[in-house]
Amino acid sequence: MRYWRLAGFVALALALLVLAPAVLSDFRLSLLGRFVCYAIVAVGIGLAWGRGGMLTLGQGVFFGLGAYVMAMHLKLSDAGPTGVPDFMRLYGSGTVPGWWEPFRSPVVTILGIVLIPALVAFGLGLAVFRRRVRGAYFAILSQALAAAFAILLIGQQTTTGGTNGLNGFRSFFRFNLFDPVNKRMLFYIAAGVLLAMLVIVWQLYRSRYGELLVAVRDQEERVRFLGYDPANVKIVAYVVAAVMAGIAGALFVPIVGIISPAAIGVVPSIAFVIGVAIGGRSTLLGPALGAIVVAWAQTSLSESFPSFWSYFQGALFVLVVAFLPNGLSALASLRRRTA
Amino acid sequence: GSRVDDTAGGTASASSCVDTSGASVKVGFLNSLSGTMAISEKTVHDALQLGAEQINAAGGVLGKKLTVVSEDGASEPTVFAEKATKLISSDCTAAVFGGWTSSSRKAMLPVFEGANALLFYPVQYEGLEASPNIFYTGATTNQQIVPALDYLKEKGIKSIFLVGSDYVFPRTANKIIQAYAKANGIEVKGEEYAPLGHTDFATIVNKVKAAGASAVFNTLNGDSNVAFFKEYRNAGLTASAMPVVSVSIAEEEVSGVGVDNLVGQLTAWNYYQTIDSPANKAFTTAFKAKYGEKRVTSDPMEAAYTSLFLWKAMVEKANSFQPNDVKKAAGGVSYDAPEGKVTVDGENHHIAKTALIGKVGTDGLIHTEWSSGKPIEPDPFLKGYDWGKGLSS
Amino acid sequence: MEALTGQLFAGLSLGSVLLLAALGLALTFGQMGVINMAHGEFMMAGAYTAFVVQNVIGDAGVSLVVSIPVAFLIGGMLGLLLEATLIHRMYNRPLDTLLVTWGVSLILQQLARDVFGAPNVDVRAPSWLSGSVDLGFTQVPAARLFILVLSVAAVTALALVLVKTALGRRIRAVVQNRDLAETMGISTRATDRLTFFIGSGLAGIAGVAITLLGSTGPTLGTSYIVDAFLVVVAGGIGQIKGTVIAAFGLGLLQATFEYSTTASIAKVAVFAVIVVFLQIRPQGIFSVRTRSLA
Amino acid sequence: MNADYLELDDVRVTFDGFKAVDGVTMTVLQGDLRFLIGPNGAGKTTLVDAVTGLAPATGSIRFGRDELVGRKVHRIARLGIGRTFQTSSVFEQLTVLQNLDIAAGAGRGPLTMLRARLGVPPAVEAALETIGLAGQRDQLAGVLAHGQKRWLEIGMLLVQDARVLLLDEPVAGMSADERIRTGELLQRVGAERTVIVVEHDMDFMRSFATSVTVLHAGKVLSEGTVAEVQADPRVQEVYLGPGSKVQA
Amino acid sequence: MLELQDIHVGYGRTTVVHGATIEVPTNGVAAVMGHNGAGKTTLLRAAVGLLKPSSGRIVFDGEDITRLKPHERVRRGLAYVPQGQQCFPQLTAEENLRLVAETKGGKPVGEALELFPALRPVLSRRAGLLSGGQRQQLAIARAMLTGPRLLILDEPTEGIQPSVVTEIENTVQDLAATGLAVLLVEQHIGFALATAGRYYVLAAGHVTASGHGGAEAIDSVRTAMTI
Ligand SMILES: Nc1ncnc2c1ncn2[C@@H]1O[C@H](COP(=O)(O)OP(=O)(O)OP(=O)(O)O)[C@@H](O)[C@H]1O
Ligand SMILES: Nc1ncnc2c1ncn2[C@@H]1O[C@H](COP(=O)(O)OP(=O)(O)OP(=O)(O)O)[C@@H](O)[C@H]1O
Ligand SMILES: NC(N)=O
Ligand SMILES: [Mg+2]
Ligand SMILES: [Mg+2]
Repeated sequence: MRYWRLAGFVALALALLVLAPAVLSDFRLSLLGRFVCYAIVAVGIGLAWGRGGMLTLGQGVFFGLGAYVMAMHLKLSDAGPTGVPDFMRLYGSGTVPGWWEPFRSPVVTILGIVLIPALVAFGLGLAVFRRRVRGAYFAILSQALAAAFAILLIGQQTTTGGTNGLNGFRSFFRFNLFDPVNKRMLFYIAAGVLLAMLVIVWQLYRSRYGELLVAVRDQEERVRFLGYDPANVKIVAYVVAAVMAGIAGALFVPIVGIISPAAIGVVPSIAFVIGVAIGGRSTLLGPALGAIVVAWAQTSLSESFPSFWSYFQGALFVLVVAFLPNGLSALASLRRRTA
Repeated sequence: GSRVDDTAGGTASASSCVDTSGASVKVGFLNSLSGTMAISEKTVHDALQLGAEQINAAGGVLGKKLTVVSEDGASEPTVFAEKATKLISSDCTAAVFGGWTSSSRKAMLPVFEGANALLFYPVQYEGLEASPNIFYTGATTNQQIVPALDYLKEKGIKSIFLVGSDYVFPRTANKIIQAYAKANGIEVKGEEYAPLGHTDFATIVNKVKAAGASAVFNTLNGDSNVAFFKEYRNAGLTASAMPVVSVSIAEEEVSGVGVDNLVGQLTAWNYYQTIDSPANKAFTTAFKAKYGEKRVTSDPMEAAYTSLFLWKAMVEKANSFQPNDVKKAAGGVSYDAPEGKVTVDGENHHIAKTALIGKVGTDGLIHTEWSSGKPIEPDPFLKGYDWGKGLSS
Repeated sequence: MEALTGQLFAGLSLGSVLLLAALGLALTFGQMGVINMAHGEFMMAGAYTAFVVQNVIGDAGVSLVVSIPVAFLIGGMLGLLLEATLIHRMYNRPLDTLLVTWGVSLILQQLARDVFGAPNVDVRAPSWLSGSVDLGFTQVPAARLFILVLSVAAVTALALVLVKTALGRRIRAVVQNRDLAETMGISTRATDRLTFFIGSGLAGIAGVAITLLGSTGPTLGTSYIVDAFLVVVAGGIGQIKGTVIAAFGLGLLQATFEYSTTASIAKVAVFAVIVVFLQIRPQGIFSVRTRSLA
Repeated sequence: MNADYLELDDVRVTFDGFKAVDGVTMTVLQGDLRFLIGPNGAGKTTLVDAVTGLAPATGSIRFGRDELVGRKVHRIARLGIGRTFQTSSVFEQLTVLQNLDIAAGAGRGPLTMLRARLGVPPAVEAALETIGLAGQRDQLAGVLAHGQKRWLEIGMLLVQDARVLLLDEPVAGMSADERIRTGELLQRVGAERTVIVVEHDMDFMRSFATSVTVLHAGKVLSEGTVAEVQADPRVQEVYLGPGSKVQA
Repeated sequence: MLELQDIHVGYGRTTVVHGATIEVPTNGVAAVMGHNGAGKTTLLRAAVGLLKPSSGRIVFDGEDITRLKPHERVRRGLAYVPQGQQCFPQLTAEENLRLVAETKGGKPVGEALELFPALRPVLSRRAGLLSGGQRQQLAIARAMLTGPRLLILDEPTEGIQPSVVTEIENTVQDLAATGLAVLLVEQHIGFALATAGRYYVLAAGHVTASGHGGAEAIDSVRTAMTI
């Protein structure tokens, strides 16, 4: 079992770091880069949902926080040391609001990408898990959170770009974003981060914490009588998942070149979950692979059959969740068992 | 890789990969065929298909048939950016036609500028933009909103209420309207925004009713219009007592909102299906022949259709498909469009268009009430208006 | 004053729309534990039913009255189909029903697009519902008054069924312990289907009502589903009483916030209020205590 | 004072006006195997709930120097109060070993938690032997037989290092020899702990109880040795029933 | 009255009962005994239809009911009291009873209260809040309201106070005396054998011993169970 996992991990690493760059065009590679960002989110959801039983339908929020922090920094650094981002001059007062200023600094930005989603998730987790809001309640609440966050961003046209979001970045930490070499570099970074996240989650699964998380998932109240506070156990997984989403969002911005509320609301947040469900929620590699495969299928199928995609996506989702609750990776383990 | 400091501006001018060696040349159509915007953008896509067919039937562009590569923008800016990249760098199309929402255009803009490719954008928008790589064939504000305000002022309207969806076009439009109103002695009694897709307008209509303006300027988009107009009517407000001028309701939308709810209300556009001209007759006849009698034509459809012919004329003038050559040749190119004669402005890449105020009839079509009479030169930054000075800092 | 009473009514009216939208969920989610994301699409089906009936009958007044029972049947049949094909194998994993039914909702939306076309269709309001009714102290739109009455009628009927009838007891029993119910001579399959039928049928009715206020198009359901679930969550699972209070509470809250700020801010504020509220009452307005650990 | 003891003083639990526990005062010493008996609905489980923080109580419940009333469930557990439930509850998706390891770990630091379990902690090893599940250590707890689950729960209390063991009907549904084995197990582990057993099995009580408290309608009805309690006519009336005299 | 013929049944891929054959005579009482986890409950669940046997036949009153759903079996006169004091926790005790009284063939609630007067004071309380013993009495009362000809009891005295155990034992014996057939799973060997005309010992999913009931069988059952 463990060897299968290792083999799968090595195969994934080789595919991402060696095979993909060798055979894919710059355009396809950057597409794959975007999918890898989704995969990073998916790894976090796998932890929170697959292991921890928290069906989070609001990962778009954390993805968005990471992405907007990064985008703000890129906008500011494109504008120059004291410059004002273009859209603020067009639609706003022409001055940079105070809460943007810290993100001129690359250090603050990188800290922000990790800490802001972590703090928001921590605060929310405290509010929600301490009060024993769980199951469907939690799922619906997290979904409403995504809706509220998107509406909030849309309403702040002059400081967040509203529905347009933020885009038109020229450089990434002073690397020219129009240079194909730099774009490849971004892909390697994203792939490297995904692999690193997988290692982290792998360790969590193997650890005592991983066992405890499963215990909390299945019998939260019972765990209390052993002297643990299940809220803390859940918060840890939730925060880790949020940080992963935040980092993914931050990588998404230079790779795709735009972040807008449309990429973080209710629908994208559910879409994040699809890949996880299809890949296999409680496995290590399933969520990541599922996310990549679903995004890839969406892009290539919708190229040829735009309306067919809706049926296909819907049907895939229905069939896998209803009939293969452990996702497609259950098929793989089934074959191993019979082999 | 290169640092920003290595290249002067930060934009690489990738050379176009357009292949003109064969008997055909590729063009890209990029519209939302799925998602919330599909309702509108599908019609634009249909109009573009018709145009491409007609051009091919007439021998193509520079003797080359057009091969259309269609992509779905899926109503998501990110997807627009991604598909634009694909059409430019993978498919090597000579030009891309499409986009509807301003957010989709804003998302594509850096892509086209970065690759030095061409986008033809067919929808009225909020102005304050002029990319060298985009041709704007819908109205800018001084060709739609400003004439609508002129019309209201001419009718003696002294106060207005602004209702819009919460996104860039309505917010910018309203900023312009506020500036105009201030300069022209019109009182703005209120300004309300509803999130896109908002479905309950009881409160907003309450506010409108309580404010008692003499007209409403409506920049709502999509489904919200249905809810707004139903509520408006339920609340006992009428077109004769307090007319609503809409800038996002075209022929396509009328039946969805309900003719009953719209009869007598005003719209501002540059084209209506009811325009009586040979060019429009040819266009509507061909369109209905291809897609069915029941289908209607609308301003964005016409602007998209026209954009294809404008591009053809530019290419033929330049005698080249290369974007740089096309851009150079663009200035002054004109076309006898269904809406009337349009001419490309070589500086800002917008086109001169005639402004029309229309009234919704019981037949569900929109009939011209008022016309600017001649094409209005595009002024995306409203430099020609005193009150417009502060708008683009 | 006029504005104030107007707003009060706007809040009640929004509450009644939310209540209609959430009532079916209070049954399928609140009682059965199924998180049916396709509930919104059942509402959409109800709305299209009103459209089709109107095309057949013509007279808007008659067609509205006819549409209500027909939409109940259509919504109910869709629910029945969903229950019989998918949901019934998933009662032991309620969270997964959320995902499955979300897939179903995608399919239904696309189906609507392919059958009725992507643009909205027009459902005309009957003449007796256009214009306002004078309540003495304020003028209220007749259509909204109609919906208010409809939702109160629906909730009363449902509450009576659940509390007073054998069917209601049976529905509640099956939800609580299906094996036990089955061995007490109750056909759980039949009860499940009936419950789901009623819950989904209520969505159909909600759909008809909504045609009086807004657009009838493929995405109709998506604009209500999140709010409807919030109502059930805030109201407390398994409690019709809670659902009613939550619906009107949120309606009034939304109307108040919207009047004093903007619609966008109001939506965010309402969400914030719910999160704060769940700090005080984590299981909704009316929570039911049991001694089990689960 | 080095021996532990659990001291309840005027403990009350009220649900919507219904007094489930109505002023219970009792003291249980270390090494005592205290049986708590009483009619169905007398408030035995509720009393256990009150001690472990699950039911809101008034009055005072002291363990050593610590007051338990008002504390959260997990805090009380960390003070060394452990319990089992009337219906068994183990982590079915985890193995026997993992169940025990989790029970042993409430005090672990973050670093230990984030590392994989390398060996089997000695306490867990010992508990596996004590409860006789060493052979099933890698089986999922979900597939254990009923009695084995109950033993696993006791094992979890042992590794949790609970100083006070509150067992709610630990032998319900066990066969006769399993009951005897369980009783012996309790005697073994009870020597240096404070144990309260809620049971209805009188044979079991007679064999293993050192003292008995009888609860009735939320109040202490009688307290003493097995013989004393059995001889109490009030206990016979409300609990043991007619015919019990013959046995006693 | 009820014949379980060579039943194999289990959960998912694991078989728990490997070919058990058991017969409850008309108007008679049969008891099944065995260690924890022997498969007693599993066998009963198969008998009432909550589990599908992978092979074997179930015959009730001469009719093959192997494929019937539980509620259909109940309507034919089979009643079941599951292990573990199960109830509908959110319904009141009274509603728990009325629920059954209202089904086809159900008896009036009053009959149950005659059998278990202790339930009277808690009728309006939600069943989930009752004590374990109260719930168990409720469960037997509820099953009796279905108007059974065969009563299947899974450890009915588990968790019940001694005086009530005696009552339940008496009740079961009384019921059996009136001609109600009973299939009883019990750990109280004494009670089981005193009541039952036939006994079966189940070990690891196999019937390892069986015979006629009565006090004289105690020793052979004890031996069979210690093996
Ligand atoms: N949350 C609650 N709300 C209302 N009443 C309750 C609640 N919990 C318990 N009760 C009532 O308190 C009484 C005592 O219940 P408890 O479970 O403590 O009894 P018990 O002595 O453990 O009985 P048994 O031996 O049958 O398990 C019962 O009448 C029960 O119905
Ligand atoms: N839902 C289930 N899934 C998998 N295995 C189960 C399930 N229920 C019971 N088992 C297993 O089947 C076996 C037999 O269990 P069963 O409940 O039939 O025993 P029993 O004889 O009734 O025991 P007890 O006297 O403890 O009630 C046990 O090993 C048990 O772990
Ligand atoms: N350009 C617009 N209408 O968004
Ligand atoms: Mg108890
Ligand atoms: Mg059993």
